[in-house]
Amino acid sequence: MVKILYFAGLREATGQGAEEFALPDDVRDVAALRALLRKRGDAWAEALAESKRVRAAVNQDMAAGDTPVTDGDEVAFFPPVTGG
Amino acid sequence: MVKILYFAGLREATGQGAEEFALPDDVRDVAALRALLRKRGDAWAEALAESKRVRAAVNQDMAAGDTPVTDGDEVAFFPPVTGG
Amino acid sequence: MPVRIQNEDFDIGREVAQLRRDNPQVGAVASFVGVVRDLNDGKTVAEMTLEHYPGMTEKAIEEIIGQAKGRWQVYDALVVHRIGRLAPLDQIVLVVVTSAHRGDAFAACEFIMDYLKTQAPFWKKEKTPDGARWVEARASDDAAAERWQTKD
Amino acid sequence: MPVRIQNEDFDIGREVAQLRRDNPQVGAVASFVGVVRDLNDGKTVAEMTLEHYPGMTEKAIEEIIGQAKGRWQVYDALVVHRIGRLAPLDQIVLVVVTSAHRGDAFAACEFIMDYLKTQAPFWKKEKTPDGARWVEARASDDAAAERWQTKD
Repeated sequence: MVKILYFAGLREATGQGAEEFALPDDVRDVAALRALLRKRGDAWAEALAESKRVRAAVNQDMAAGDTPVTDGDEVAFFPPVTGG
Repeated sequence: MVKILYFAGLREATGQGAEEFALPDDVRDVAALRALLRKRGDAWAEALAESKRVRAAVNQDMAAGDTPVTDGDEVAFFPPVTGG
Repeated sequence: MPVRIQNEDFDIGREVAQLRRDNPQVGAVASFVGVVRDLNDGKTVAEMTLEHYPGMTEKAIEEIIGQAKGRWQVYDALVVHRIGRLAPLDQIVLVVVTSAHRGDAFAACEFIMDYLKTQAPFWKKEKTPDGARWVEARASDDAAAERWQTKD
Repeated sequence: MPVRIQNEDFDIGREVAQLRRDNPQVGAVASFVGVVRDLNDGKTVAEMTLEHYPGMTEKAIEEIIGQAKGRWQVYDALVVHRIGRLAPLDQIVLVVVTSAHRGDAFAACEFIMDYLKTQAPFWKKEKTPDGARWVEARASDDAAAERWQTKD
């Protein structure tokens, strides 16, 4: 299981803030997880589309598409940040 | 007449803070005035020596050696500034 | 704590005094306060809400402060960032850096702000006459953060 | 008044609030506070006295602020500089700049400090265990001011 968090516009678009997710064996990085989540339906496909600027973090560190994801990780998806 | 002011180390070295000074006809700029003041004695010669970093202002604007000085002006001599 | 995320407002005077307290080696204190403007991207802003990623936010900012301390001679640095609902004229963020000399204090303070803008997980939602909208990230903020990578 | 020369201490919180008051276009406030250190050029400093050139000081700083406003998008700028006797940990100088954006606020604030250091007629005399001495101007301060001339 991994914990997945969604923030800001992504949270609103997917209607989901946090979930526990059973990681399939063949999903080993952020890009693969994002691709899998897109298959959940139109809202997910659009919110996580490759053309969209989506940022990710693994265990609270900024992550890239090839950042590994393994059981027990905390993964987050969110738009580019706009604080300050 | 011009008004001459001295600040900080220059005030202490010359023992003078401010004076009214009759400007000779041939003294027309800051460098000439500084050279004339050096002739007042050893303390003046040393404090205003060419080798010393002395700054000047004419009418409260930073001045160079060739900045004109005329009757009625306020001229100031002082060391490089160290505020802030 | 060098990083605080809070709903409450902050007092720059108290924070500056606290950060440099009892350190007579501090000669320079650079500070930055970010404020809510009533106009953004051409639209009137009545109110905004700031969301963050608890845990990661603090960690990301602490890392940014650590980088600043590695690059410049800095005694202490503080970041206070507000979350929740804010109105125009409200303070959003405070960065304070203490140093022996002003060059280090200015550079580290600006560096922390530039990195915070692109690396710290905060998101702003604005209420405008046309409805609520999430603020878009700016290319100019990416550029501001990137310029520190070529310096030195 | 954008320039104040005074014996009394100042309160950065009050000055920042005052400068940005009622201007909801201000998004960024950059500030600098200079502080007396207990050590300078390797000597312990027990106390210092700040002398200035009344009239010219205000004029010089107003000109520096005017230059900053010509170079960057700045709403307001304030300089408060203390004179007279000061001890370690005492505040010496405050510069505050308000702007729509942080890049302008930081640049203008640092520019004002760098120019003040070389252009505003103040002189410091320090009391050390070896006696009193006038502080020497630093080449690094000239260099800091000069770098603004090649930029832009």
